[in-house]
Amino acid sequence: MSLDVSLDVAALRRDFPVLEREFHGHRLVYLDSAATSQKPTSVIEVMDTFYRHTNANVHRGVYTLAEEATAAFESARARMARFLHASTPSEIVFTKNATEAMNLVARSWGGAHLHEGDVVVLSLMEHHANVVPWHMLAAERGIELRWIPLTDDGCLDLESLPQLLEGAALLSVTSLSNVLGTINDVRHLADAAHAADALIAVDAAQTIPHVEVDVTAWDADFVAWTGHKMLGPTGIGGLWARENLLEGMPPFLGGGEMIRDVTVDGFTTNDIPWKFEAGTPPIAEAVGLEAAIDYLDDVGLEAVRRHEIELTGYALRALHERFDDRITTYGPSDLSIRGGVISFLLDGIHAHDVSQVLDEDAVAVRAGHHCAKPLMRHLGVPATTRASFYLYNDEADADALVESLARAEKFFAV
Amino acid sequence: MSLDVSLDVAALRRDFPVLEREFHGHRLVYLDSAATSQKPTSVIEVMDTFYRHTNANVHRGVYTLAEEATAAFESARARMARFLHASTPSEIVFTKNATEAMNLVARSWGGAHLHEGDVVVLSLMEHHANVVPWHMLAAERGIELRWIPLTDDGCLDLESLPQLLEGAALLSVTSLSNVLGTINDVRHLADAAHAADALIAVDAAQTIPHVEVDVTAWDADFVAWTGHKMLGPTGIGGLWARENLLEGMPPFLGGGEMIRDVTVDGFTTNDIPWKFEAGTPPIAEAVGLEAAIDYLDDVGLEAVRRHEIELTGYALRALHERFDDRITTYGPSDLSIRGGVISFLLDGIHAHDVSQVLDEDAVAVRAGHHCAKPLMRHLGVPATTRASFYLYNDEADADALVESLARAEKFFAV
Amino acid sequence: MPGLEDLYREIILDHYRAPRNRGELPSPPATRAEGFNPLCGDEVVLTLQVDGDTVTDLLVAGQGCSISQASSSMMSAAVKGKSVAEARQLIRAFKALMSIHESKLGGEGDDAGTEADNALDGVQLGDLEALQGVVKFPVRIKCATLAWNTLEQGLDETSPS
Amino acid sequence: MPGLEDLYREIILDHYRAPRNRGELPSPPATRAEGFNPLCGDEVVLTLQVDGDTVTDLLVAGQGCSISQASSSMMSAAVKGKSVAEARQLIRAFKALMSIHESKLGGEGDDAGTEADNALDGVQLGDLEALQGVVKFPVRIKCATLAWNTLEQGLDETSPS
Ligand SMILES: Cc1ncc(COP(=O)(O)O)c(C=O)c1O
Ligand SMILES: Cc1ncc(COP(=O)(O)O)c(C=O)c1O
Repeated sequence: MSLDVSLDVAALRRDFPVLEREFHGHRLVYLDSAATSQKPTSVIEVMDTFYRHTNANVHRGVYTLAEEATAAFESARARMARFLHASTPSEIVFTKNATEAMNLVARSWGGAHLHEGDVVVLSLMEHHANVVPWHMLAAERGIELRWIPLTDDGCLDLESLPQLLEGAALLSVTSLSNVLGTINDVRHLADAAHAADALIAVDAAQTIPHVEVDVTAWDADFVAWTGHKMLGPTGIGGLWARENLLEGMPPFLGGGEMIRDVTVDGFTTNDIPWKFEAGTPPIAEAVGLEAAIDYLDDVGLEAVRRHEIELTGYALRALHERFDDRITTYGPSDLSIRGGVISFLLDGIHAHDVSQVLDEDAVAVRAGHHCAKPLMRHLGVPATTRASFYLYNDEADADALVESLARAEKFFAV
Repeated sequence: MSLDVSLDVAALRRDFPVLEREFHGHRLVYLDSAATSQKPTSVIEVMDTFYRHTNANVHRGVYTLAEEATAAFESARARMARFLHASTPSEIVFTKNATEAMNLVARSWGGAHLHEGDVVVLSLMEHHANVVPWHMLAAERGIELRWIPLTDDGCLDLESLPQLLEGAALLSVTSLSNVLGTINDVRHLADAAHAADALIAVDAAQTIPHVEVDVTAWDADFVAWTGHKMLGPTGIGGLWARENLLEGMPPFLGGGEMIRDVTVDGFTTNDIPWKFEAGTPPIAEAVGLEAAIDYLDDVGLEAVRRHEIELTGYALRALHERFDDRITTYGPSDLSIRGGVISFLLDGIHAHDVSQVLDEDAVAVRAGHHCAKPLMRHLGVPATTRASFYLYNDEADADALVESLARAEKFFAV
Repeated sequence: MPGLEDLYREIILDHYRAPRNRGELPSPPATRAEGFNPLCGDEVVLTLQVDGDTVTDLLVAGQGCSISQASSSMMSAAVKGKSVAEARQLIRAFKALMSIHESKLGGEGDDAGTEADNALDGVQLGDLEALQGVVKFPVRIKCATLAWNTLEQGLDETSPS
Repeated sequence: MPGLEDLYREIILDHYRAPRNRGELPSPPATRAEGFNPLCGDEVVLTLQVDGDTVTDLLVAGQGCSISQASSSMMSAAVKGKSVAEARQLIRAFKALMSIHESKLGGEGDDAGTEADNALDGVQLGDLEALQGVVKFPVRIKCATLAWNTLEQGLDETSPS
């Protein structure tokens, strides 16, 4: 069986060395890219070369090596700005991951602007990274959290949105659910938020690796992402925010790099974006991130998106055909608003056990609550199994998933 | 001229590819390890291999690849714990750098325990990483900061310490000044703090790469460090703290990994150390850090320390011989309490200009305030030039420094 | 390479499919203890009745994978009717069985092995030994120990040691 | 490869060794503006007197490297006695001269070059052109622009544009 895909997956796969691995006599079928993506050779090599050739601390030395390192680091910032269609590199703050970026929004912007009784609107499909920082602020400040409910199809139920937004200061939502795959219409949400005089923060950790994002077209106020899910290294993520917002926000972490002056009595802050980057930043990681963006741009996010739609559709059909009413899959059936994520339950077998059997066939899927416990409670399940696709997956991978699931069903059959 | 050193520096240098570089026709003389160290091939390669072979997210997957990645990550934690003589790996919290670690102490421990009028004692030789977080807490909470003064020799002036500690909740000091090179007697400071019922936090960013540290022998309560200064990668650092302290501290950043349960109404926290590690941690970086520790252990920190004492002494003598009263160097003259850091001023030439001339000879030194502006104010200078040594430096490097400085003096001579 | 049969012994699957002592005692008077595995969402809810020195009754609720649920069920069968001291000894012995691998993961070397042997010394684990295969699957160890940690919490509440 | 002579032209060293308009005017009535380079610790303190439309007096204090101090000195000589509008034009022109490289660093392509040419158009920079060599040393650009950013602050305070 073959799909009419425009990605040459076989060729792309050769760029990802880990995919050559075998476990228990089977080739690795990596279906956990929503947890972290694999890395192409170009990303790995550029960091290797950085450490061998260019390594120095940034923004600190007059010497040529430090100047090269600084240029490489700031070039990554400019590259990320262009990738997101930001208006200036100053709008890109590097953090260690998306989670830190959301904490930055909650602590710095939220800390300055939110007071007792102020309202932040979240949704029931949020990742803990966009839940816990707000719980922490709620505990400290007494802000109120409101939750956008979900439809049966796993979409945001927008009927109540105007009421939820009434008097709200911020709407903070994911643009692509890491459990349901649901793609939210950020522009629509931004318009609704702005109409209610609220700002909008977007957790785009799952979107930016897979779908072209234009923060200006989104009309968003804050956008968080993470490098390791977009072919880049661990240890780097970031926040895009509108320049005037960043300008007005108090610092987040304190230390070197983020200051203008320090005395025994106090300190003043540096310009954006450095104001929010305390201490030595993830330098080699930024260099790796730039290579990851180059790779994604070369392949083309449009082709990636098309490929994932086709592959997800293929896999969903195959799963339902094979397991009929013995499988429950979650999320929208409309593939045009769904990313390459399939969470499911196989009747009578716990997600952990499913995943354990799959591992014997070298099929790597994730089992658990996917850092989205409010959603799991809403779905009424303790855990699901999740298969997630990326540009290096193909129908053979989906087929391997189905075959291995059949084996799991057989193994646990009463 | 040759020193009786026990390190085979020529052999070690071959492990550091960047040292093969040339600038403007001269071999790189890297004298900025206090800003960041260079990386040995073993560290670079182990991360390269991790990405090619073992990459997966940690603590999240049942499958073998994820299990391998988790084992590699947690192995690094255990390795770091042994390196610091910590009693358990649970006492090691990974952060993105030393700065985040100090912010963790200030925000989490300080946030829970310090209230208006409470006292934190710092010293005038602190790096901004151990100043600004406390200023931020002071602005928020009205805590009082007290400053240990310095002797003319650039040591802590401990005469007033008992008074400064009176009623203090915390003493937070560096164990090795990144400007003066001064090595502080942590055990003595810890005893003084504990005698006053205060805790002690140690900024050991400059110590751990160069001097064997035993947190138990120090009797410290918190110790912060950073990976990139100890032959490891950027993007990782950490905090060691006593288990019972960590247990009692509220979380720092919120998100995945650090929770036990999350509902729409609130959350509970995970066990230590994960309670303090929100989001995807620096996984490949931890693997690199373990290789860095292995490298340091193989070379032997005792030999490194001896080498740095000899080389620092050699360089100080050479500088004073050559430039006589036209050079001012800072810090203790007693080499046994001094790390491999030499900050200096050449009469009538600004540090920036010195460093610019040195760059033409490929001598890489740092010029500026070294993220220690309260100290610079105390010294009454806007900036110094700083040369810092590590295990890959030798007398030839010190000689190159002296020769290049002579050229700078000539260039700027009236 | 350990196979699935090492993990999913027949007796484990049997406890999973037909869990013993399922339900919740009214609490109070019973003591209630809840255990979570934060990484996978498994949960175990124990309600236990301690009279004098004896665990007179104990029911298990919650949800999770076959290992966590089978381990709960086997634990309940092993502990019910035992003295608190015996229950604690079982906890120690079971954790020792599991920690052999856990401590290796922590890079602590082989000392833990000996310790484990000591803790196991003389304790009859019976059916519980079927769970030994779990140590070959490090990720699943927490599934197996969840019920036991929760029991320990419960005992600490009713009869602090 | 640019050499030291590109950076340290004779006229720059001259201004560094013998800075013009050194000191501080009493403020008030003069306006005081302070500029810091957070990365290297250079500081420039300007006190300036604007009467009507004219920068009638301007003194420079502070400390820093030869480039920041020479640039301050040259700036003071160029601006003193000029109208506020002319001073602002000089600021724009000087920053344009410096931004050619800065914007390239930011990866913005070559557009900035044209913009810079426009801003420079018709403005006589005179001695200041000696600072052009700084653009070959990206790290030092902030040293050169510090005085000018500080002047801009000062003018914004006395005569908001
Ligand atoms: C004494 C000291 N503390 C803290 C730091 C901060 O380290 P990092 O920038 O990696 O957070 C440094 C290094 O710049 C330092 O020298
Ligand atoms: C939707 C979403 N948001 C945030 C995150 C957090 O990313 P990180 O762990 O890199 O901070 C994730 C990934 O786990 C995610 O899927």
